[in-house]
Amino acid sequence: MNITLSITKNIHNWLFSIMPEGVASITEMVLIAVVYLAIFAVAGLYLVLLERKVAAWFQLRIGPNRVGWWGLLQTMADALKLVSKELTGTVKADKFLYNLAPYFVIVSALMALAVFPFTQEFQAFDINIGILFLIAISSIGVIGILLGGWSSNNKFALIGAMRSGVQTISYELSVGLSLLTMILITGSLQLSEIVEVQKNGWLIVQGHIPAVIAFMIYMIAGTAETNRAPFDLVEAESELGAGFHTEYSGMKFAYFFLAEFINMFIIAAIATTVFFGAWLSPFGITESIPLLGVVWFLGKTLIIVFLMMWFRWTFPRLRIDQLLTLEWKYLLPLNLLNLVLMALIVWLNLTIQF
Amino acid sequence: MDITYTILIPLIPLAVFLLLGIFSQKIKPAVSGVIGVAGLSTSALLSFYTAYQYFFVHGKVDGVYQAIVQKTTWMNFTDTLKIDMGVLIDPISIMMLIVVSVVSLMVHIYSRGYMKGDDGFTRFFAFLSLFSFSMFGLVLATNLFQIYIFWELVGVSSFLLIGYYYTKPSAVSAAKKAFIVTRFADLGFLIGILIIGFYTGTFDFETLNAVNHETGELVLNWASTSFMGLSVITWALILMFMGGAGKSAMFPLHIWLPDAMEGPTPVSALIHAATMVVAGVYLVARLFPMFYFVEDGYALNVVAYVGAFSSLFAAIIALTQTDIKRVLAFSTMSQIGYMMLALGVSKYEGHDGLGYMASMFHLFTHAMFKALLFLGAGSVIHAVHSNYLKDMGGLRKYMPITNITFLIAALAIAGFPLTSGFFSKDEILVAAFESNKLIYFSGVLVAGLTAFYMFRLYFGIFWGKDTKYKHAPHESPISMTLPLMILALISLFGGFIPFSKYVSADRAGFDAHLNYPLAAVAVSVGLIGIALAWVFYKKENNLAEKFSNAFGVFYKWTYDKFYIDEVYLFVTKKIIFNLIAAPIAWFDKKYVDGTMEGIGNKTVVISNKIKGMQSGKIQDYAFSFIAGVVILAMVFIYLWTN
Amino acid sequence: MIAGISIYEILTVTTILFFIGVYGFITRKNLISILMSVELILNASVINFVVINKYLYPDMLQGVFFSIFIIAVAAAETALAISIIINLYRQIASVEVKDTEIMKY
Amino acid sequence: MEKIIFYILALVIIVFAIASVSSKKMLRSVIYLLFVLIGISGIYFLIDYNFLAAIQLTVYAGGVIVLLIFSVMLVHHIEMELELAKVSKRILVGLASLIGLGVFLTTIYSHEFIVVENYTTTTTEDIGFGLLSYEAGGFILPFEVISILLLASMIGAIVIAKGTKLTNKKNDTV
Repeated sequence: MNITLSITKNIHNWLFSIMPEGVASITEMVLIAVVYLAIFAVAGLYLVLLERKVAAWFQLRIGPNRVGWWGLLQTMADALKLVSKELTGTVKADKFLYNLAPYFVIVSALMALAVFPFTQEFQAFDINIGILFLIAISSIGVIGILLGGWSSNNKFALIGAMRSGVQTISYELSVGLSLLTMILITGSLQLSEIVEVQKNGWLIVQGHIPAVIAFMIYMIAGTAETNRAPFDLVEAESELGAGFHTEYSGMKFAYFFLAEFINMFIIAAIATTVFFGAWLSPFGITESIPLLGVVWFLGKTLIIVFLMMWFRWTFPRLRIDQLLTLEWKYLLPLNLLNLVLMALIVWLNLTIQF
Repeated sequence: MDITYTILIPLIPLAVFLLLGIFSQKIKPAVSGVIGVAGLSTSALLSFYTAYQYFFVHGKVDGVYQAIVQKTTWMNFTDTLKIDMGVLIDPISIMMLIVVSVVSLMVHIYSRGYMKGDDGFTRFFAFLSLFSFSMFGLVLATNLFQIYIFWELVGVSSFLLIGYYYTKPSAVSAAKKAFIVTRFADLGFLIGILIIGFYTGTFDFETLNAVNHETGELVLNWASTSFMGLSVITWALILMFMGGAGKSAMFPLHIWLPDAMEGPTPVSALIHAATMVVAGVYLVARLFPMFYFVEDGYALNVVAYVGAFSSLFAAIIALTQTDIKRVLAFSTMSQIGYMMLALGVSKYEGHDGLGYMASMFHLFTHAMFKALLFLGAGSVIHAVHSNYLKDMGGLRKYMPITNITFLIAALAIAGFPLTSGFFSKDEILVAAFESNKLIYFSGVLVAGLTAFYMFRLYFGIFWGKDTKYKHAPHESPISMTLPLMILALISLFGGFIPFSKYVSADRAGFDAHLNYPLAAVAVSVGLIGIALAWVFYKKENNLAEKFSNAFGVFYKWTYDKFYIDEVYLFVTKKIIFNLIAAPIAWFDKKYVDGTMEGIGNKTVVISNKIKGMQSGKIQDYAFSFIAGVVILAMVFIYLWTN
Repeated sequence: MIAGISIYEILTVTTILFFIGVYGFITRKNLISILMSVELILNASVINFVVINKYLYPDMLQGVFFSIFIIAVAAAETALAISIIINLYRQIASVEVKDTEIMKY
Repeated sequence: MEKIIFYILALVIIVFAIASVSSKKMLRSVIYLLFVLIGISGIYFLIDYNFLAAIQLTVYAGGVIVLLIFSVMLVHHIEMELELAKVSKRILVGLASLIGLGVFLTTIYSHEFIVVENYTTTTTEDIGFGLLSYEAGGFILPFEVISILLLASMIGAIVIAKGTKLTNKKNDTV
């Protein structure tokens, strides 16, 4: 097993110099896990805040502004409140599955985070099938939602979960195919190599027309996969209460809630990695300082996250049949055509490279 | 002479039968009648053409009519014993073809009028065609087995037609009776066939009948094992004659024939007067050389005595019957007895074979005038809706054509000079006189009795008392009277056919001439009978009643047909059922069925126990499979490691 | 190959997995459960393909290809089986083996 | 390190497999199966068949298990419990399985495997070239056959599951 754990070489070397090899590697793993959990928590919390701020902005109001400067500590306070709340549950629920469900969602989100190249050396797990791994992991997340809906022993939760399942399974196809379209240019599934290829220009530029189409499809499908508006039938309040997590409270609810935002972040991060050159700066302007890659990566990701929030407050919700029609009758055929088009472009060497 | 086309003679009625039988619900009655008549007409034309070709063009070689056979092997048992299917053409088969096709055609035409409006019209014609097919097949058969097949087919069609009014219990029981009695007789026939097949190794008529002209004996080496003082071949012949007697209603197997009158009258005319019932005669005639040569004609004597006795017996019963169809039925029986008698007294060669020729001649003429009598009776029944003599009388005014044709037929059967019956009957009596005086006297007596009961019938129907009818009877339609007239013509002039030229035992032909003294005796006996009938029945009077009272017990016995039916009932019901069948049935139920049921019950019990293994669940099968694999693997591992 | 793990240990695990699948296949009374047991059996054999490929013939990939084919066929089989089960459920409102015996008699 | 991971995975696989075939709760049984499948994909990761592992996750965890959960949701209620086989039958089958296991293991352990030491990593590229090669030893034909099979089974599944409408149209109008 040759998993590249290359957060930073310096820390790695330092750890191995002061400890025996076995202890060092375990320590390193624990450290990495802590770092990623921190990223998860902070990113989750501040994405929630961002959402609320964006919503306020769209609705011409101020949004959270009491806790901390500009309300920056608002979500921290919310988290504290959620942690301290009582965990209620239904009596007739299947307790085991009921408690298991949130962890599926959280763990799959965390596993997905592990493979992103935040910068050249800040990547926990550079697996050689990176993109495929991401697709595989994201397909597990839905199981948590299904379990949660089923084990709550609640009609609305069950229907919400079913909708979620249908939606996620359907749109996974589009996500996978649009990413596959981009793989045609890179010729590799490994994320570090995908980034390497983009040093000659971001893929959305290299692939021009089909790449843009693929990006559009990817954004639609990605939004649907995170169950966000306009595809938030899963938790359509007017119909289903809170959807699959109706029966959850306190921290378990928070897990679903956070995981949703982390998933949004992951979708944006994949888009950044595959279409927008990950940590690469435009025209290599900050090539000399590798750590600035993190800033570029987060900046690009946040722009795409903002795009998704923009969708949310702009579009009305779809019906379930419209949702499925959109996927199976329009996106999927278009995607397949786009794949052929991209293959032609790669074959005829029509990509734009700098 | 190529005779392949003769196969069409039976096949056309078969096709008609299939057509009418399969589409019986679809075809309109009128159409089915036309189809039936057309089919039979074709067969009749073919028969006439065959007869012409045979008798006048190709048949005679060196002054002897040859038997022409065309056949194909059907079943091959051994090198010599095989069963063929084919057609055999010789004088008697052609004669029978003519008889069957003419009478059948007449009956077909007649039925179109007689059966009009009947529910099963199409069914009736289908059965008639089936019968015609079977009868043609019987006539044309080349070997014993083939004749047996068609023999049974004829029996089946007879059964179907007797039971044609299957809603009438009497018709149903009559059909069953006919079937059972003839089946019992056919058992003898079958055993005879098997004996012949076993001892001679062939079923072929040609081989069986072949006569060595130099020694004047059968080519076949028949000298074989003897049984109870008689050669087995003789036994076989007697057994086969038993089959013939059953079919031809000879004493004591005659009891089905009167009851068979329950069938529609055209059926009685066709089957129970003209054609099927003479099948027995035809069978004996067909095997005549065997009958004659084997053991000096012992079997033939049996034929003669049975024929003579039946003839007298039936004539006596016919005197007293009041149902006109039954009178005719007993008359038929009596006349067939006449034919048997003639065959029995016949010799083989030349003029000595007069009896054979006379028998065939009488068969021919009898078929015509007896069919005419039945059809006439049918016409009368059609008019007055009754079978009984007491409901009739004075019909000559209403039905002139029927009256005249019936009279012609009655004259013919009574042997009135120059009618057809006169010639044939005269020759029979001549043959009997030359051979056996006892039989001759009984024949003469029968001739007188015949004339008497026939004219009793005639006067009773058309003269006698002037019955008051609810509806005035009227003459039958043309479709019914036309056959009557045609048959009447044949009955009148059929006697002038030089029969002896064409049909004889050795097929050579000879010149027959009237024996005037004997003819005078017969004619005068006949005239006495007619005169007595005139006295008794011409005008309404009580002479007949007085006369019958004078006979007392004898009259009663005769009226009840000498209680033969009751004897049968006693033998079967009391003796056979109680003493033999009941114990066997008990044994059968108790032990045979018990064993079988025991095996069945045990099987059910065992299968109930083990049926759980066949649960239909793949899981259970998978378990057995895996357990089996594991056990086998263990066995193999054990074997390999040691 | 896995450092320190011999092929025997992996094969032991797959054999145990296989027989657990067999046990489930025979004892389960629910169609979906039976289907799951079949998946277990299939997976055990897939691991065997892969492991033997890896340990004995590392320069070839036939075992991997066959595994991919088996996985594809298993997926197709599952989809069909579940569609049949759903259809059956519509007809008799049950997925228990004991209820699906109309054709048995 | 790998040794420990393998033993953990093996334990997970076996324990959850047993749980899966003996659980009385339908959906739990499916989830246990999911754990087994994830454990198997972990073994693939361990022996450096990353592509196969990801396929295992995508197809089994993401596809088959989701399908199973869906069907369970459609045909099963949360309060229903599965009927177990008779105790005698379970013991009998368990015994047969154990004996079979013994036979298999005897056979396996009595066989000498010629193991080749290697730590090669198989890339997706290798698999792709092998799978789509149309030279001798290539797998292009079975690959295409499998694609046809998948299409056929997809259509078949749709047709079967769609079924005919069970409600009578005449009843609707009443």
